[in-house]
This record gives sequence, structure tokens and C-alpha cells, in this order.
Amino acid sequence: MDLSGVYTEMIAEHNKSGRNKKHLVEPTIVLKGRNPSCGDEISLELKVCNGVIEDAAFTGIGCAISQASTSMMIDLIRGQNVEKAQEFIDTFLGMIKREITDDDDLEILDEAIALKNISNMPARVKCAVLSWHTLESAIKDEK
Amino acid sequence: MDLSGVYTEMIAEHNKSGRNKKHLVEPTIVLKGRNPSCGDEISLELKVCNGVIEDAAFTGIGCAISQASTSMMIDLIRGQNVEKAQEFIDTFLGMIKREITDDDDLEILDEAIALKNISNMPARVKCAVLSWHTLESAIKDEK
Amino acid sequence: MPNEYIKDFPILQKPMNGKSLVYLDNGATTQKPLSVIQAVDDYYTTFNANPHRGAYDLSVKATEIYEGARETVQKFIGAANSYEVIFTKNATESLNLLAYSYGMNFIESGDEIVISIAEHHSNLVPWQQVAKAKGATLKYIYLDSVGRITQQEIDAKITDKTKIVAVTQVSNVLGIINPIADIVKKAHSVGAIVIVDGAQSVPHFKVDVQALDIDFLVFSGHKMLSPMGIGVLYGKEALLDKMPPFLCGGDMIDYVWEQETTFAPLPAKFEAGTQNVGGAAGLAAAIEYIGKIGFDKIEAIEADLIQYAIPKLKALPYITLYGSDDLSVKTGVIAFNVADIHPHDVSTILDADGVAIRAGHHCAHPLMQYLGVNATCRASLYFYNTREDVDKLIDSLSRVRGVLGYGS
Amino acid sequence: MPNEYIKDFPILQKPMNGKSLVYLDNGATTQKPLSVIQAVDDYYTTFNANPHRGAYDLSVKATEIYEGARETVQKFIGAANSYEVIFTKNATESLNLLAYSYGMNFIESGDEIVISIAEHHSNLVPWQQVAKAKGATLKYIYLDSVGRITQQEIDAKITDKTKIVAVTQVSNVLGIINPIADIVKKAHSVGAIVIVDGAQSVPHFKVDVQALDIDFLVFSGHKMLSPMGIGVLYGKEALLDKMPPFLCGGDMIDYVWEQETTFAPLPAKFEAGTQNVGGAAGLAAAIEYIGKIGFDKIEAIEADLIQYAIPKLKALPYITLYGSDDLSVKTGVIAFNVADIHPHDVSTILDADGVAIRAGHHCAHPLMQYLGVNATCRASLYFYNTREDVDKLIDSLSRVRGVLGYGS
Ligand SMILES: Cc1ncc(COP(=O)(O)O)c(C=O)c1O
Ligand SMILES: Cc1ncc(COP(=O)(O)O)c(C=O)c1O
Repeated sequence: MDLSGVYTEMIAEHNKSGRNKKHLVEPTIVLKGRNPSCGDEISLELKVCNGVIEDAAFTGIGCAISQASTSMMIDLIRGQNVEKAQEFIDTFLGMIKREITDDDDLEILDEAIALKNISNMPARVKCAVLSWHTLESAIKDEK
Repeated sequence: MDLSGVYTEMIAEHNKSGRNKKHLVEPTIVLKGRNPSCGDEISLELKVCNGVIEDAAFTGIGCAISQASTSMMIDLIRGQNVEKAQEFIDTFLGMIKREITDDDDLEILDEAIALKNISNMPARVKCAVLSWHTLESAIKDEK
Repeated sequence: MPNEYIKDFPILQKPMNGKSLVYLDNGATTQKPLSVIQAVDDYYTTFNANPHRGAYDLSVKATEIYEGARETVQKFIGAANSYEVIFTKNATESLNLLAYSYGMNFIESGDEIVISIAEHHSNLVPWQQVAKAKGATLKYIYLDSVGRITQQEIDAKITDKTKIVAVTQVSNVLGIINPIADIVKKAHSVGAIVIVDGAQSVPHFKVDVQALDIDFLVFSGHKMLSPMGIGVLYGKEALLDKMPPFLCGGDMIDYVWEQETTFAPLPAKFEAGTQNVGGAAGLAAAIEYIGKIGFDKIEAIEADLIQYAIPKLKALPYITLYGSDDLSVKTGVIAFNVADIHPHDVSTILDADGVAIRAGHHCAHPLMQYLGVNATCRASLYFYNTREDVDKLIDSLSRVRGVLGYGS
Repeated sequence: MPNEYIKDFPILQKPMNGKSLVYLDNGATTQKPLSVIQAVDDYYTTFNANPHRGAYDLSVKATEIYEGARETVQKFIGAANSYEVIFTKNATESLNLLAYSYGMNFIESGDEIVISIAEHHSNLVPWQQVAKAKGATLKYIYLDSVGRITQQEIDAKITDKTKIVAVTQVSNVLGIINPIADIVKKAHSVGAIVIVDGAQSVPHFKVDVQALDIDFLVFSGHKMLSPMGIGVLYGKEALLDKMPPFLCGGDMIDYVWEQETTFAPLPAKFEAGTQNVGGAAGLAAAIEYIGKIGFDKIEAIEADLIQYAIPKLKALPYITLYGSDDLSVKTGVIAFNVADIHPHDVSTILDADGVAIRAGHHCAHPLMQYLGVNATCRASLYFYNTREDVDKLIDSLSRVRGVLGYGS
């Protein structure tokens, strides 16, 4: 295993910065995501108006991979409508499950492509997908 | 394993004859002996007067070894007092457990010495000792 | 007839009492091929770690082996989902899991539990206990004169009060194959669930849980080439989901607080503590080995052996056979007695010739009582047995009465 | 420092991620020496049969191996009688057996069950269930600031209402050795029985059940060199005798009728179904291997490694250690965290260097809550570890923060 392919600078940066780790002023949706086997817990906050995710943030604890994955996801979905967010989710989960492998198809994920190598680490896959599953549940009723 | 050392003529003879396999007219003690793992069951009948086993017999089902062992035991104890019967029991169980190995010490067992080789057959030891344990329980209160 | 599989079984190459081993106690446990022994060794020499618990490579490998084995079992029995396959230590534990978790929670006073008189104690005593604890009635399906379950008995015993029907697919004494499809049909029509004891069937022919529409299936690895200490409980998702956990402890929880616990989803919910990964690896290798031979072949070999053996046994006038010998309802398990000779003596005498059979009640007291016998001999075959093995059995049997001083 | 035992462990000879394996997850499961792997192989290639059930030679041999293993365990833990040793599949099953058979039958409403806050889920969730089912109270012994159980807590929590005290001898997170003798004294003075979870103690130092006067002891084979799928429950005869059976089925009965069953005496009463004879053979070989080294030696090696490791860990300013490092109450289990870095990341980063440690809650949620952490790292040693292993651990740890972009 090549560590530098996992803990890339971008992941380290997202994990450390805490840029998206905060409370929103008036979230319309707050949803907890849990990973019992790791003990990881995040709380995802969204402000959705007319099908558009105007803002997003999170709080909670977890490993660098889950924290970075959440932070990157928030960067991606901020300002997007829920249909687009679902497209991000499908693409991201497809990447981790190795169902989508073509770089062109992954391009929309932007920085989150950095998590591609997690698909080689079965023990850490759960960390990477936690926030994406949480988001999926959160926006289900908004579509 | 040498079969002829186990199923000796004497054992075959005792098993077949059924000489001691019957009911007594007026038994003073009737005790059941069971070997759950084999399904064997014997019912030992004794007529004990003033500490002497005047007569003995048995009924029940079991393999050749348990039937022969019971029949030989009955031949041995008939007419003996309970102390002597206990001596037979101790000697027989000692033989099967290989605690008594000297032929001179075993001599009192007479025909029952034929069961000595059973001590080499762990799966069949229970068959050989069933009636002896039953007898021991039966005469406990007579001593 | 040469048998191409014997070479795969180390133990069958070794002499027993100076003779080559004729192993005819496959109903009790089977021998293990080298590929199974090797799979377990490989696990311990290369991949051993506690699965599910570690983020390091070795633990991930152990998890892959363990979950891979679950998928192998899933495909083997045709389950819809791998998480419907729960690993246990043997069929007995699987049945007790059902008795404790399903029986003790969903059976009420006045309910009826139906089993057959041919059940192994492991599919009988647990239901006695449930019936007693819950004030339910334990009812028996009896057999016809040749050991079969008739439609009449099925209709008579399975009623509107029936909540559980627990029945063996193949009797471990008579080798008779029970009409599971008919039982399932009747049971489901009255809303009862069906538990199938596959201990003697799964190793010998294809059992497809979805095709049979059975609710639960149990079996033991050690009766189908794999090591001891691994067994299986299959259950339909909806049923397993509504059952409370059986064993509690590590790995079957989501969250634990001082006074409360939430439980993990399937299959973890039913797998407390460190599981037998080596055993699961062995079971997967056993299923692969069986798959390579194919059940068609296995059934053909066993059918050939029974067809060869039955007339030879019948030709010995002092032999009594129990149960039907109609090949359409019979596997390679043959129960018999030798006139005047107790089964234990038969077994000892055969052992001296290197022929291993079983003698006794075969963990089926009520069936013995029903048949009116104290014990029987049992020869049970598997695909590595040969006509030569049958010849040796017959040969040895023909000497038994002589050894004990009886004419033939 | 050269370690003469490594050569006996095939897996320690194989590279992991291109580096030689530094296995520091012995608290989860240990590796297996060749002699153990070989003992299991020998069983399956030479003696395999269903024990207790056959009158033929092979079955007798299997019985001897199985019952011989029981005697080996008896001597190993100083039990008075071999039938006080019950084989299970792991410590978790042993504890559940006690919860179902002892707890559910002898605990009444208003009774108290006392455990420690450091219990593994396997010695915690079953007692929660018993307390709930029976209307009893589950009370916790808390720890002092360095993880120890004090006499004061013992006296405060064990009262006249206490019926069961179930406590681990060594914490699987902190490695702290609990004062079992003091607990037994207090518990017996109020008429309570004591269940000792020896999963983390029995592999590492001599545990003598009679000397400690404990009522029950449980442990797992796989944490002490033997294969998975075999565990032990020791119990005092008088207590085991009055307990009803747990699992029901083959081999644990005397007689079975359609509606009644009588049960076999110890130990068969608690061993339903076909047991893991291969596993028992492996456990016996493991105990022999440990016996050859001797606990004096094992303790000395582990003490040397902790004494070597603790100062080195303390020298890293970003490491937090949990629990006392007083060697008189500590085994080779070290819980720690790296500042700013989640334990799972630590474990992944160490794994890249071939260093296997565990990260998470270690099946001890309530202890995590008590310590106020979400998870920890854990390095757990055994006698085949070396100072070099510790060096590699420290070395790898010193790189962790850098990998995630933190200064050291
Ligand atoms: C203290 C303690 N108790 C019980 C257990 C449970 O052991 P097993 O998983 O082998 O059943 C463990 C190990 O996981 C343990 O460390
Ligand atoms: C029909 C049947 N059911 C259940 C069992 C119990 O299997 P195990 O002893 O492996 O738990 C057996 C075998 O002994 C069996 O033949």
C-alpha cells in the first residue's frame, strides 16, 4: 500500500482546515450519520431552498478520511440543486465500489477524486462513504 | 486388536446360554443398572439372607460383553457373603482399570478373568462393568 | 471399481488395525480432503487475524476470507442474500439458536410445534424445552411401515394451531428423504414456518432454499468434508430480522451503554465473539471440492453403492434392514441388525477388520422406541466409498455370528 | 534481541506489505505455532472421527484426543476435576452459557449483578440482558484515575443483594490486572459467586482456579496460540451440577422420550452436538507449547518489552497513554492516542510499515465513555514480540502526524 496515494495533501488539508466544520445559522435539514463499527459520527447540516442546497456544513468526529470526504462533499454540493447532488453521490459511490473507473466519468467529483484509492482499502471504505450516505438520506424528501 | 482375545469361547457361551438370565422367585433386592450411552439396561435380582447372597439372576438387554460379564458375576457371587462379593467387585473393577494386573491377584475372579482384555477397549469398558457397579449399589446397605 | 477421490483423503491412505480403513460412518462425520486441510493451514500460516476488528491488512484479509466463505455458502444453498447465512459451531447450535431466539419469543401457550418421530435429538430436545417453557404442544409426525412421512400424516398433524414445523430432510438412521416440498406447502398454508434439518441432506444432494421455499435450514460443516467447529444457519431475512439476538457480546452490537445496547444488522447480530475463521475457510474449501465433483456424480456414486449393497445385505438371512430401500427416497444410510447379536458387538467385530460402522441409538431415541428396537447398526456412505468397501462390509458381517458362537 | 520463538510461527516469517510483520494485535487474536497447526493436521489426517459415538477404533482415538485435551486444560488451570472443564466455541459462548443457564435461573427481581466498567462487551451485554429479563440491577465497579479497581469500590458495590460478580482479570484495553482475590473475598462474604473473564489473563500468566477460589473462569483458545472455534468454561462442580443445560441435542442426554428428556452428567450435559475435536487438539498443543516455554519466561519477556516500550512512548510528546504503567498491575496491552490523529488513521499508517495494531473501541464502549474518548489505539504484545518490534512501532508512530500534515 502506498500511503501517499491515500493520505494525499488534499485530504490532509481538508481534514485539518475544518473549513466546513461548523454549524449553519438556519439549517433546514440536520441529519446524523453513524458508523457503529468505527464509532464515527457526523452531523450534516443543509440549508435547502426550492431544491437548491444553498449552504452545507458538518460537525462530529471521525478519521481523516471521513472528515476530508465530508468536507470535499460539502464543497461540491454547495450551491447545487438536489438532482445534481444525487449525481455526485452516485458517481462517488460508484467510484468507491469500482463500478465507475473511467477518469472522464469521475471528473465532476473534482477534489473528491483524491479518495479513489480508498476503494483498495476495504477496512476504510465505510469511512469514505459515511457522509455521502447521510446526504443521500437527507435529500431524499427534497426531490 | 485380536478378536479371539475378546470374544472368547467362555464369553460366547455365557452370552448364549442365558443360564442366569431369569427371574428369582422371591428376590430381596431388585436393582436396575443402566448404560445410557449404549442403551444397555439390566435388572439384577438378589436374594440376600443374613448377609449371604443365596441366589442371584438378571434380566435385560445388552451386548455380549455386558451379558457375559453379568452372568459370570452371578456365578461368582452365588452363595457368597456380601463382603466376599465386594472383594470380587473390587478385584474385577481393578482388573478393568488395569490397577490389578498380577494374575495371582485376579485368580479369585475365575472365569471372569476372560474379560481382562476389555481393559484395552475403552469403548467397551462400560459394558463390562455395568453389572458390577449395579451389584455394588445393591449390596451397599447389606453390609 | 477404482475411486478417483480416495487419493485426496490422507486418512483413507492409512491402515487401521493393519487393514486399510473402510470408513462407513459418514453420517457421524466425514473425512477431510487435503484441499480442506490445506485451506485451514493456509489461513493460519498466512492470513490469521481477528476479522472485522482491525484496520490493518492482515485483518482485512481475514475478513475477506470469512465473508468470502459466507458468499460461498450463499451460492451453495441458493440463498437470496449472503447476510441470510449465519455461521455457528454446528447444526445443534443452529437449532438451539432457533429454539431460543424464535421459539422462546414467538411461541405462545396453546400453539403447536410439529416435528417427526425420526428427528435427531438436536432437532427434538430443544423443541421439547420450548414447548414446556411456553405451554405449547409438541406433536409428532409418525412414519409409515417403511419409514416414510405420508401426506395423510402431514395433513393430520399440521393444523391451524401449528406455528413451527421442524423436520429433517434425511433421517440419520433410515436414510429416508422426507417430502419437504409437501410439508412446506401444508405448513405455509396454515401460516407456520418450516425449519429444515439439512445435516444429512446438504452434504449429499443439492438443497436450494429458495426453490424449496423453506424458512430456515441448518447443517454442520464436519458432515460435508470440512473441519469440526463450523456450522450454518440459513434464515429468510424477514424472519431473522424480527428475531432478537441469541448470543450477546463482541461484534454483534452497534452501540453499548451501561444499561442499554443496540444490536448490529444481519449477519453480525447473530455472530457474537470471535468467529471460527479457519473453520469457515475450511467449509468454503469443502464446498469448492464438492462443486468440482458435482452433485450429479456424488448422487450417482452413492446410488450405485446402495444398489450394490442392499441385495447383498438382503441375501444374508440373519440381517434385518430398517426402512424403505426404494432408491427414489433413500440416501446412502443403511440401518440394520444382525440376529442375536447386539449392534455394539457387531461394530467391535467389524472394527477388527478395519470396517468402521456405527452402533447404538444414533441420537434418535424416540425413533428407536418407534421402531421397537434398542439399537441398530448403521453403515453410512459417501462418494469416496467403493464397491470394495461394501464387499468388505458384507464379508465381515458374514463372520459376526460365528465369532459369538452362533451358526449362520 | 533475538527471540527464539519466532521461528516456530510460520506467519511471522512472511512479509506483510513487503516488510516483515510486526504483529501487535495479540489481544484480538494470537498467531499459531507450527506445533499447533500440526496437531490439528494430525488429527484430521490420522484420527478424525466423531468421538463418544462410535465403538470402532478411530472413534475411540478421537475420544481419547478430546478427553485428553480436557485433562490438559484441567491441569493448566488447576481445576479439581476434568469434568469441571466444558469446551465451548469461545469466551463469548462461555459467558452466554453462564448468563442463560445460571443468570436466567438463579437471578431474581431485586438481585444485583456487579461488573466493572472495563468489561468487554461479551462480559457486559449478556448481563444487561439477564438484569432486564429478571428485573435485577446491573451495577458497575468504576476505576480510579489510572484504571485500577480499588478496595473501596469493591466494598461499595458488592452488597448483600449481590448474587453475581462478573469481572475481567485483565482489561483488554488498559492491560490492568484486577485484584481478583480481593473481589472473591468480598463476593463470597456476601454469598455471591464470581465469574472471571480470563480471555486476556490465561494466555499470559498462571491462573489457578482453586488457588483463587473462583467459581467460574472463561477464556478463548485463539488468544493463546490455538485455532479459532474452541473456548473453555470452567465451573465448580456443585454450581455446574445445579445448572440446567444450555444447548440441547445429541450427546448431552441420558434418555429421550417423545415428551421428556433426562440429561447426562458433567461435562456432557453442557456439550451438545458434535464438538470441535480438532480445535481441542489444537488447544492442547498450545498449552503444551506454553508449558515448554513456561510462564516465568513469558512474563519476563512481556515485562521487558513493556519496560522498554513505555518510556519510548512517553518520550513522544504527542502520545497520550491510558491507564497505569505500574508493571505490578500491568500486562503487555498498551492503549494510547496520537494527538490530532484518529486511531484508524494511525492504524492505517502503521500498517503501511507492516506494523499491525488495533484501533477502535475494542468492544468496550462503556469504558471508552468512561475514559471520555471515542476510540484508542492499542498495541498488545506476546512472547514472540521483540524490542525490535517496539522500535518499529515507535519509528512508525513518529511519522504518523507528518503523513497527515501536522508538525511533530
Ligand atoms: C477481556 C475479553 N473478554 C472476552 C473476549 C471475547 O473473546 P472471544 O471473542 O474469543 O469470544 C475478549 C476478546 O475479544 C476479551 O478481550
Ligand atoms: C439429522 C441430524 N441432525 C442434527 C445433527 C447434529 O449435528 P451436529 O452434531 O454436528 O451438531 C446430526 C448429526 O449428528 C444429524 O444427523
